[in-house]
Amino acid sequence: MNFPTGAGTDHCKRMKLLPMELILGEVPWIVVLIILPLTGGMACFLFPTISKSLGLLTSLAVISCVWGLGWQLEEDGAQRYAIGGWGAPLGIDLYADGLSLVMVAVAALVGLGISVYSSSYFRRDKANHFWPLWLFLCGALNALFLSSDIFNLYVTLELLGLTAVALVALADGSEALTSAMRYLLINLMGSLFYLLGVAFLYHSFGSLDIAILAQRVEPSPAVWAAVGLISAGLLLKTALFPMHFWLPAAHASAPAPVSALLSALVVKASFYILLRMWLEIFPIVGISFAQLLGLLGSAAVLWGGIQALRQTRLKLLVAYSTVSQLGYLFLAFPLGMSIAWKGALYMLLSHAVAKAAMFMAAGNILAAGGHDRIADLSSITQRLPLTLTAFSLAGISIMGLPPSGGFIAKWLLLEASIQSGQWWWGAILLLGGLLAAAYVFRVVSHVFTQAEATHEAREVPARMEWTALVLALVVIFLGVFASWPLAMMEIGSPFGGGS
Amino acid sequence: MEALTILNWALDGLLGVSLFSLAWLALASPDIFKAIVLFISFGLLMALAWVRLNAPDIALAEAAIGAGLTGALLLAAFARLKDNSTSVSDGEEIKSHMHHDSNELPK
Amino acid sequence: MSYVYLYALLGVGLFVLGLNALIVHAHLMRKILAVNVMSTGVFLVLVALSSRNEGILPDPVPHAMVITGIVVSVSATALALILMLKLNRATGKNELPDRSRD
Amino acid sequence: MDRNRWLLPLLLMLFVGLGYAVLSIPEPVEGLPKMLVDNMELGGVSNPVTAVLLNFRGYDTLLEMGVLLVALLGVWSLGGMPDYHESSPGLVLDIMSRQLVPVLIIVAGYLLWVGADAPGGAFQAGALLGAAGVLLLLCGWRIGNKCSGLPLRILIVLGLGMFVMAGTGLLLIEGEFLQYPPPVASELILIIEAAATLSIGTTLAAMFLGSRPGEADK
Repeated sequence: MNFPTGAGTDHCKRMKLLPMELILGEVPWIVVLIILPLTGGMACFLFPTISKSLGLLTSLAVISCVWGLGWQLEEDGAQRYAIGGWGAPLGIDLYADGLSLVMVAVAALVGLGISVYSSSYFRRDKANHFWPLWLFLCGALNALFLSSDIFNLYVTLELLGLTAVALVALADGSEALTSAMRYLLINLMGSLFYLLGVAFLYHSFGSLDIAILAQRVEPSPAVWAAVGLISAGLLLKTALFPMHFWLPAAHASAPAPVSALLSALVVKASFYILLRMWLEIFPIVGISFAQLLGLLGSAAVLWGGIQALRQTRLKLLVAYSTVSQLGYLFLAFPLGMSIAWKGALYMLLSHAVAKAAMFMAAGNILAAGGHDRIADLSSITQRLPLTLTAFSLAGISIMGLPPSGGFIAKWLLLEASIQSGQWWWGAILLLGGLLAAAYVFRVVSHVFTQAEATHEAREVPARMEWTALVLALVVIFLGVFASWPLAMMEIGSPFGGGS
Repeated sequence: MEALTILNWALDGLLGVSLFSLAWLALASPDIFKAIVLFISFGLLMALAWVRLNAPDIALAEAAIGAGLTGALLLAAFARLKDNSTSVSDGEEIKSHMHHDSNELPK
Repeated sequence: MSYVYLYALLGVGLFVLGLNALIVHAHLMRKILAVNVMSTGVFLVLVALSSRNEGILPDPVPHAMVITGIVVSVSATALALILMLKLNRATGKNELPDRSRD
Repeated sequence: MDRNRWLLPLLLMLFVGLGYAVLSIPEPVEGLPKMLVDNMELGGVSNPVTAVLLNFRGYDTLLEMGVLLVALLGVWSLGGMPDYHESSPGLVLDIMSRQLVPVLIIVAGYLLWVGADAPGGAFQAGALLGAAGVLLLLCGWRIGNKCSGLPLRILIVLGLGMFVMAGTGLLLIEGEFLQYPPPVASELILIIEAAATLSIGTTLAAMFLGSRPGEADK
């Protein structure tokens, strides 16, 4: 499979390495990806006057680092980097394979969109606080996706949680502060459950590295307790159905770019850890637990969809749509085939980009009209053609209609559910698609009414509208050129070989 | 040697019971200020437990950060909390604050 | 070497005690205290089980993990306290409004 | 309340389950400490906990300095705390703090130095510096306006910045991120620990103050 970029052609011979390949090959992109956002965050903290340009520069540099890492992984497969040169059991290892490459790519892509959007969203004093926190969150995400040490994952989870809470609390107003407080308490509770699970695993098998644990793990009461604790902590942070109560308020009351990054990236980070643990350390857990996750996922899909239909405010509708879309990711656990995992990862990828575009569109509508009550949106939507196109294109992917990434993901999940004979998960997929169609169309229908455009709507900066549109187009691009990301997922075969 | 193990067991048991009861009292006491003071003493006793588990580094860290600085932060926040509610001019606020304190006991 | 298991059980007890207080009590200051007690419980489990094999010095890796954990929990507590104070100034109450199961 | 009725038994069940799991933890097949002892002389410091904290698992400590910095960023972004009341410090507090602060600073320096081969280290020393800062703040001392801007921020970022600079420097020289060359490892670790102590002390004192110095209560 050749990587459709100029540099990575198959037959380049080792002897006459082009200088470009020399640079791309030698630089340890895996470490640069973590250190760059941290240094960017520190620079923004030290020099707040130029924090906006520094932030944009760092986001662009992170995209190019992801490109370099992708090229390296394409060349010589999964990559393990021993920090400090100590090797796994003693030191900490960074591990990059297809799964983490896709996650880092999503974080970089959506991160660039959020950086461009928030460069014109925040006023001066808020911007000084936003940029350092946002770049530290970027660094925490990259560190989390690339680490293979379970205690290191705890520290990155904590770093991620604190930055996310501080960003939610940026929006002044009692509603944002209340949801930030509840979000912080839930985060701390989840992290402590996770840490107790780590303590059990470490004292049972003497190592903190995921790869070593995968070889040594065998069922024992302590491992069952660790599985329960770690899953409970991570499900709490991923806001799966019974534990989703904190998500809508936090995501709806945060500033628009913050709710975009919360729904698109932060919630997915704890799902990624659960997925990584499930694929490597927990295969011994057995079917019953997977069926439970599948049931909770389908309950989330239905409950989130129904709640989204009943909302009167646009941002709450989009937040409940996140609760419902997260349910799809958990449908892959009972299916357990490599197509199902690739489908779930593709759903995660397209949901991140689509939901970021949706929240930006909702932010534009809120900025223009001053309110986001769905009932009387029609006067605002007449004046924001670009934003509404972005919202509807993203809505197509949320629904899972053909030209979008969401469709490819649902297709893979449907194929897996039919192949494995558990057709009811497929039924949940279709039902969820209908619910999504209902609540997306409820918003988009306001475009076709002939309400006169009110004159006092405020002007929305063009950059904010174009970013939402570009992200929505990327989702459609994901639907059309699906082979490239799917090939990217295959590197280092994280999901075990097979179809 | 028999006496030493019994003594060890007695000391460990005593330390364990007092730690648990301190934590229980800190979390269940009606008055917030008393809860904070009990929590600080729980932190200091915890430093003793770390020494018993031959972890001197953690004993230092717990005493300095866990009991000392966390306690200072809690007391500063409690003082500001009192300033907030009393500085609000209208009487209703003070009455409602008193009302809150009275039904602190878990229902 | 069963005094180690005594402390490990004490750690689990503190964890469950803190969890109970976090769910039951409404006052935010008490919730923050509960989170601190829970984290002390987890650290106790981590360190107690590290000196199970007597003789050689206890395993230093959990000790490093717990020191990192203590510093992380003090920073989380500081952020939580300031957030509680801002919430109190904004809403006048120091409890989360609708105490649905949180 | 009905909710509490079934909460207690649930938590008791959780306690019994976790307790049983703790008691039945299998003995780890080969302890990590054995490997650690072999690499100890490469570690540069002889106190095993400091070696693990700063050398073997230095990346954890780097991220954890990031957590401390982010917590302060969050506290400052919430901002607007009423400045800790300016009441003139009582005579006892004033005299006691005049005696205690120098002692605290010396003990912090000692803890930092002794951390290499006895219990101590950057975090304990930083906490003592933070305690000295808290005492000063209680006495009404405030950082001068002219150096409450960039100099204070540099001091706060010093710990993480030094760690990242050392890491990338070693990456360029040694080829591996954060790989201390054994002969010079202990000096490098001491420099990083000193920077970390300074920034931890400042960060903890600033968190006690609650809002960015200068704009106390807008």
